Amino acid sequence: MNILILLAACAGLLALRFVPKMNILGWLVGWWAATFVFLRWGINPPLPTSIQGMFLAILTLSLLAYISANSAHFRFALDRAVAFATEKKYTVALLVTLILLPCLVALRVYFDVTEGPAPPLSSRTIHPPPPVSIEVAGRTIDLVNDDNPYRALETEDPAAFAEHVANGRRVYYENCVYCHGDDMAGDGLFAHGYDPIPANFQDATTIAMLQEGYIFWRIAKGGPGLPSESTPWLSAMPAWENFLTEEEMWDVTLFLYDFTGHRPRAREDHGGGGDGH
Amino acid sequence: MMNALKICVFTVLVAAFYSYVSQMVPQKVTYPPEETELGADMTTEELVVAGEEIASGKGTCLTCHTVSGDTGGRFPDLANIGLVAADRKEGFSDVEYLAESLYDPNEYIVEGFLPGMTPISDPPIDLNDQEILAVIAYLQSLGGVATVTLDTELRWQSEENSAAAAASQASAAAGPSAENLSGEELFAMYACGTCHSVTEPTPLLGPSLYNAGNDFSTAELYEAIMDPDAVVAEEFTAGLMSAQLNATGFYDKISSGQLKTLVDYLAMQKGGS
Amino acid sequence: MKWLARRLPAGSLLFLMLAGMTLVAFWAPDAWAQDAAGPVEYRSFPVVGSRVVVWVIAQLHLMFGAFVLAVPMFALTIEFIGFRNGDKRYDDLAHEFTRLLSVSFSFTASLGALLTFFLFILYPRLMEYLVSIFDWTFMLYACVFFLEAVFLYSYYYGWGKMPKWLHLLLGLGLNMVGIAIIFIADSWLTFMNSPNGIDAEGNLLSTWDAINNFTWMPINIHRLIANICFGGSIAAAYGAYKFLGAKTDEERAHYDWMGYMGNFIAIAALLPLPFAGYWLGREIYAFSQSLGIALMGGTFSWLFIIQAVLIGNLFLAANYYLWLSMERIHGAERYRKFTKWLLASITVCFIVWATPHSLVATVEEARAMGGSHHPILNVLGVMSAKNTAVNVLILTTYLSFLFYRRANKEATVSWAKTGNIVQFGILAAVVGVVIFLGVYGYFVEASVRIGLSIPQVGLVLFAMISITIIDVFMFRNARILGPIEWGKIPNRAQYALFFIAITFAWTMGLMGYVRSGIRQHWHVYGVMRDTSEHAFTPTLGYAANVVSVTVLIFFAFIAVVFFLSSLSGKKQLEAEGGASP
Amino acid sequence: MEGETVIRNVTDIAIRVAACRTRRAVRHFSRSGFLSCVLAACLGVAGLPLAAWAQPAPDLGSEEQREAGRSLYMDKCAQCHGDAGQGDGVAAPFMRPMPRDFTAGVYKVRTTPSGQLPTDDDLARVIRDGMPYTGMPPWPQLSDDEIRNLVYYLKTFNADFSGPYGVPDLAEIPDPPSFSEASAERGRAVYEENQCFDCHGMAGRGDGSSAPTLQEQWGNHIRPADLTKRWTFIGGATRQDIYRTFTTGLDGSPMPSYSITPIEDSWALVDYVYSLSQDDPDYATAATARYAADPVDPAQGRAAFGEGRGAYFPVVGQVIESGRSFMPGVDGVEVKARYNADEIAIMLAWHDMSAETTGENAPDMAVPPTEQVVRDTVASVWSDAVAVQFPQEMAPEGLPYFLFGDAGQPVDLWFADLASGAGRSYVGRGSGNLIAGETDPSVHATYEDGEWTAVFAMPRDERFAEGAFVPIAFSVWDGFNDERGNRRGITGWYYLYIEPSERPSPVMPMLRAGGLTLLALLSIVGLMRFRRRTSVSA
Repeated sequence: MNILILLAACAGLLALRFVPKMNILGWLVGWWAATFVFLRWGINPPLPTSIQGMFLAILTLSLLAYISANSAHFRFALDRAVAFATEKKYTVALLVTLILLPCLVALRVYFDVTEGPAPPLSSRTIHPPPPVSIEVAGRTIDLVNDDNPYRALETEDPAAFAEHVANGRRVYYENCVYCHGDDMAGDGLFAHGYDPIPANFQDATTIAMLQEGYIFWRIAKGGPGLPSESTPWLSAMPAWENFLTEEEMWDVTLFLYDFTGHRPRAREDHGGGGDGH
Repeated sequence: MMNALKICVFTVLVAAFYSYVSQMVPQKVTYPPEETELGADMTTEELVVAGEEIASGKGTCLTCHTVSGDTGGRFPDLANIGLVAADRKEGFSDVEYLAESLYDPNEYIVEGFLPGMTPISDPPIDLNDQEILAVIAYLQSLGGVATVTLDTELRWQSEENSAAAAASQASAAAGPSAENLSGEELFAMYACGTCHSVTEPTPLLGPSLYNAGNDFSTAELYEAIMDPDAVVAEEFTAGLMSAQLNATGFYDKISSGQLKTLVDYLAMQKGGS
Repeated sequence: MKWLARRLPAGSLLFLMLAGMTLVAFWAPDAWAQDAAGPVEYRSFPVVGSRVVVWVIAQLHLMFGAFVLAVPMFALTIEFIGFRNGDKRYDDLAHEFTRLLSVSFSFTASLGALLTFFLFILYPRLMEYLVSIFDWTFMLYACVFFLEAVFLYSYYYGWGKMPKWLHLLLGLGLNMVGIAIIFIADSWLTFMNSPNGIDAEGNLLSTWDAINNFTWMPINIHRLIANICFGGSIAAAYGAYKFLGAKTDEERAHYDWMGYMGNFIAIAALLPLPFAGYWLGREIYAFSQSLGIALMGGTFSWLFIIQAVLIGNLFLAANYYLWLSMERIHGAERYRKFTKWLLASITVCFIVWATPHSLVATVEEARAMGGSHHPILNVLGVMSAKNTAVNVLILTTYLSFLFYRRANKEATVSWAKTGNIVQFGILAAVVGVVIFLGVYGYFVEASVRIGLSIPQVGLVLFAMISITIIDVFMFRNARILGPIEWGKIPNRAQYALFFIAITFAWTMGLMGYVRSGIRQHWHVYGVMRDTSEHAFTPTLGYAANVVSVTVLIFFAFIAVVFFLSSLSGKKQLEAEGGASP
Repeated sequence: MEGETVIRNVTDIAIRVAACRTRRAVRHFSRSGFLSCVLAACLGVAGLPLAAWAQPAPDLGSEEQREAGRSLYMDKCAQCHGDAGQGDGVAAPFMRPMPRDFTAGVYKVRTTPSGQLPTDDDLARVIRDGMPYTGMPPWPQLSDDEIRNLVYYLKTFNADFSGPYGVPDLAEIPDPPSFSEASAERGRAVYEENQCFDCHGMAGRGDGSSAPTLQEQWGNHIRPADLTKRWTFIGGATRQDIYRTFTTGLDGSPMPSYSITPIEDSWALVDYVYSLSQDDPDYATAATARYAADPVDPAQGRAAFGEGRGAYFPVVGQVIESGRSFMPGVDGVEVKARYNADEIAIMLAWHDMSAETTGENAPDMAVPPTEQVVRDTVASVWSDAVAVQFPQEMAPEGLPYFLFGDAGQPVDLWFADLASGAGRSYVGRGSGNLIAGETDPSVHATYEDGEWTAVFAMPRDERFAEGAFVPIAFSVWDGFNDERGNRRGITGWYYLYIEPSERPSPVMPMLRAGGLTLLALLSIVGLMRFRRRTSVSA
């Protein structure tokens, strides 16, 4: 967030208050412009243009609603527009607008054409739904119902659990650290070379939102095991089933949660309905 | 009328607006995950992929073999099998060697390993010739270059086994008659001997059943077959047998009559006394 | 008997015919199964394909069904209000609402029959399986449906021709039967999403467990509320349509009022709808993480951005209508100055709700953001922020209502000032706590976060109820500043009503798609795979186009319904000697 | 220019390397000798005991602070630096340079004279800012208190911190004068005079003649800094940082401390190093292939591709499939391209410490999984090599897997073994499945001043249509690092933009857009005027 820009936008709006004979149209333009400036330059790192566009569209809708939700405002705006288009004293201004607007549009087109096209955008689904079950080393793991087999040790046998976590720590720092980073913030040594960049486990919206089965699936099957909705498969996540044993993969899952202090999403008990499933 | 027209236009515009908004979000088609199906016109590359899937799934190869490059496993590691297959056995090309070790695995045993693999063309794994070709293609690709296609002919291939459909019909037809098999035949058919020996007291992958009749009650034998993980003898891996039996479809195939015959057969094994 | 004979062809005959078709369709698969060499899994439909046909027809059936089930609910309520306070206006309004019913009911039945027909023809294997699970409920459904027809027609045609208490009782029966219908039908489709009561191979263990599956009740409740919303908005659209075509001031006044009532019902029902939606989402997550992620995190996460745009528009339009409505009330000028703050709140909430979690960004933008997530948007993109936004949105809309309610009133009670302060205090405190919980939710683990939505909802409900109670007492014997001049409202407001109706219909279409779409390549999730050529999940743009077409077809049909109703209305007016509404 | 040069504690790099082995002796020698000199000068009184007495006591923190530091250390640091601080954590074998052995008390980045211990602030700074392009990440998420506790704990590993040397002297690091081109120019002479090129190379690319033989004091090979990549400087990238680095040296590594007088010459050297480099890698997402009518002559090398820096892409280790490479020898590749009607040529340039032109290399060579993760050999059996890959077909459903494709979507691989200089082509369907392609690319590669430049030329097929964005990815093998097969440096997919030979004129689209806007405006105004007139007349 760039405080200076925010302050400048606010100051601009405040200044409008002191403009004599300020009318509703002026206010709307002022608000729109201030928001535009803030969204465009006031946020650091900058918002993607797609999001800027969406926010401005919502704002435009709101401002239109505002002006037409009051008949006096609406009539005023309409009158002004009609007056601008028809009355003699605005003829020069009207002509200037009629010339200037198409020129601006043409200029925009000029920039679009000369800037050259941008590389194709690839959008991919960040959290694709996991399959119902996966096969690891000939064993079927039911991702719907199976839990981390060692999670229960946390309460039953803390010493054994600590051993599993320690093993997970070893696995992590031997295998995962180059991409996911020493502090699991997704900023390892090689993170800058991959797109998408490695997941940030410290972020409350990654592993904290997911059950351990999901994490296990991502570890075991890696980028090549993503479903078709997550194409293109640029993910550099290896299919760890080729390197690690099942136990090691569960252990490293335990360690991820242990290190970041997150808790895996719990399997919820179902309130209504039968329990036959 | 004018009103009705205006409303019409308005409705269309609003619907179009929402359609437009929906075109603005990422457009992605999600296809169902692909099933391994062996089409008649599969290329060698597709065979490699299919074979990999069979090897880790239905074929249960990875229960015993590893593909990590580490030596010292139960069965030979397959990481470079495509490379070494060509000159492993004199007079055999790599395809021939691989085929032999799949159809007739105990014909050649890699030094340092015990015989124990079951022919994968037979029940319970029961791969048909096409699937075996896919597995060969996959094995060749490990360290080498896959060359086989579905048209590759091997001398191990059986006449009646050549078509997948025929194979499935044959097994369906064979179903009822299997009721009359003896316990020994069942033991062989379900490849129990891969992991359990009935002739020697030495354990293979699973405990020896040399003295099963004395060691276990009939009830224990039933349990050991139907729920292998209930009691696992020390030094043996839990889950291995159930995974193997599940993967080969043992529980789907065996009938209660066969089960009884098999248990009775095992209960007769009293080699220790 | 004469009136029955005259009107039977309009609705009932059609219905009987289609009921017959349903039965035929019901028994047909056996016949087909026998003549074909093996069991047929799928048949194809020319041009658009079987999936789109079933999709569109099911959606149309659903929309008409929703309308037919919802209108009796509020018709009965309005009739009851009219009965209690003796205001003829309410009774007429209720009657006018039911007038839309009879034709719609025929449409619903035809579409339902068509749907069954196509399902059995095009998806025989699936239907065979569903029949094997739900055998007797299909029969029950047919019976209940027949009962519905009996109740509906006697309720409508018996208007004013029987004692009022009996008529009200009939209306109650109609609603009961209607709810039974939707519950039975819901059990089938929720079973496909969250199968229950079966073993691993899909064999039936218990039909009751299959009915009472994870998502059955949430869907039931969600649909009931949504139906009222939808019915109200369509009724409001009817009022708007009549208003625009009205010739006299009296007509205008009447239809302005009707539009207002319809919209009031729709918005009042809209307020609890998000809560029901979250309950449903939670149950889906509880049933299976995969389904939950498909719903919220996968491709469909973008669908919920579209939904946010729809709902945001709905709230905006509803508030807009209220603000415009206040122009017909003397004394409302006093509240005009709050409009901009309400609007600001709505805009901010709208923006928060529509912020996607995974962004579309160029590689440069992604690099600048340091990943696929923006540090600021990331905070807005997750559930706790959106929950908060929805709650604040609901409170804002409630505030608009409150202003509308007291627009021409001035409290005369001695404690008016204190009352105002208390009301404001409650509101401010609740908003504050809701936002605090939203922010706090970001820092706690998922299970706690999900739990936080309950106090949020509770607080919002508490605020709305307590403020309303204070308001009612405060404005007892209030000084009236001026009359409400019904009919004095700009046409823009009527278009806002259309906008709300279309948006509702579109939202229903979209939600129908996502409910069935999250199963992806499964007919019955995890049990029966969809092996047809339509097993893939289409793009959202494609789905949106199908929804748009469905909505347009629906409104074309609705136009026919309006037209036919106005014909019969004319006749009735003539028959009753041209009584003014 | 006639600046007097003294390499203070060691005069010869070779001696320095040898001295490092017997580090304690060197350190104590240098410390006692140097310290006493300074102190004697300062106090005017000789006598070491007095000096030690006169020194303020080292700040070792409280018991709680060290304990807090210890738990933080065990949580965040022990995996690399080891539970006992000996630099032998589980991740240590995968790192070059190796994680610091805290028990040795030898630190690279210091504001204290060579051979002395670092100050607390030095330690804190490295923890907070990390060392770029080594295994040491920055830890901005730790609070100042946490970092201070860590520092207190680190100091417990070596007894010297609590002894008489625990309070080191501060090296004088003056404020830098402003940068000037002239000074940078003079710095070049200073650079040569001090034989910096011996390690860092004539062009500063870290390719000096002794570079392959350098060892840090633990005996592992260590690469000299590539002075053209300022963002990789482990001690920081400001001019003050550069000054500090060469005046205090990097203890434990072959980088000695220099004392260059007059001080203007020191700053001249700083300015020269500064002028060699850019501070931001400025990674690109697409390279542009420009049209040039004349035939491509690969032998021209870089000159054939016009002026200016090409698109620069980050290269990282292949850690995804077996044969993982944890410390690739190359960290970035520059790409330029051009095409004409029949041919397309792509130039790749990257910095390499030494050219390995003996032995052989191929993308499908097997790497034993048990091979040591980082090997330090001077005589390599593997040559340097490079490869470019493109999807074989542009499929709408997306890109092939970026590690040599997948079974569904194969890639075309253009490979150059720089020992033979011959180009080969492969069709890749996954890194385990490469078969030889039909047409081999013609390749021309040169190595000069630490930079490889390889030009690939191939017939231009329909993939490279004008205006197309062709997905492109690169692999680089550094033979010195024993890289071959899957052990290599890789990039993800980027794009090669085939810039159309004729730029489309923007005039028509501009006219169209402008005209349409004008039309819309006019019709609105016209409608308003029309209605106004009718309403007035009515």
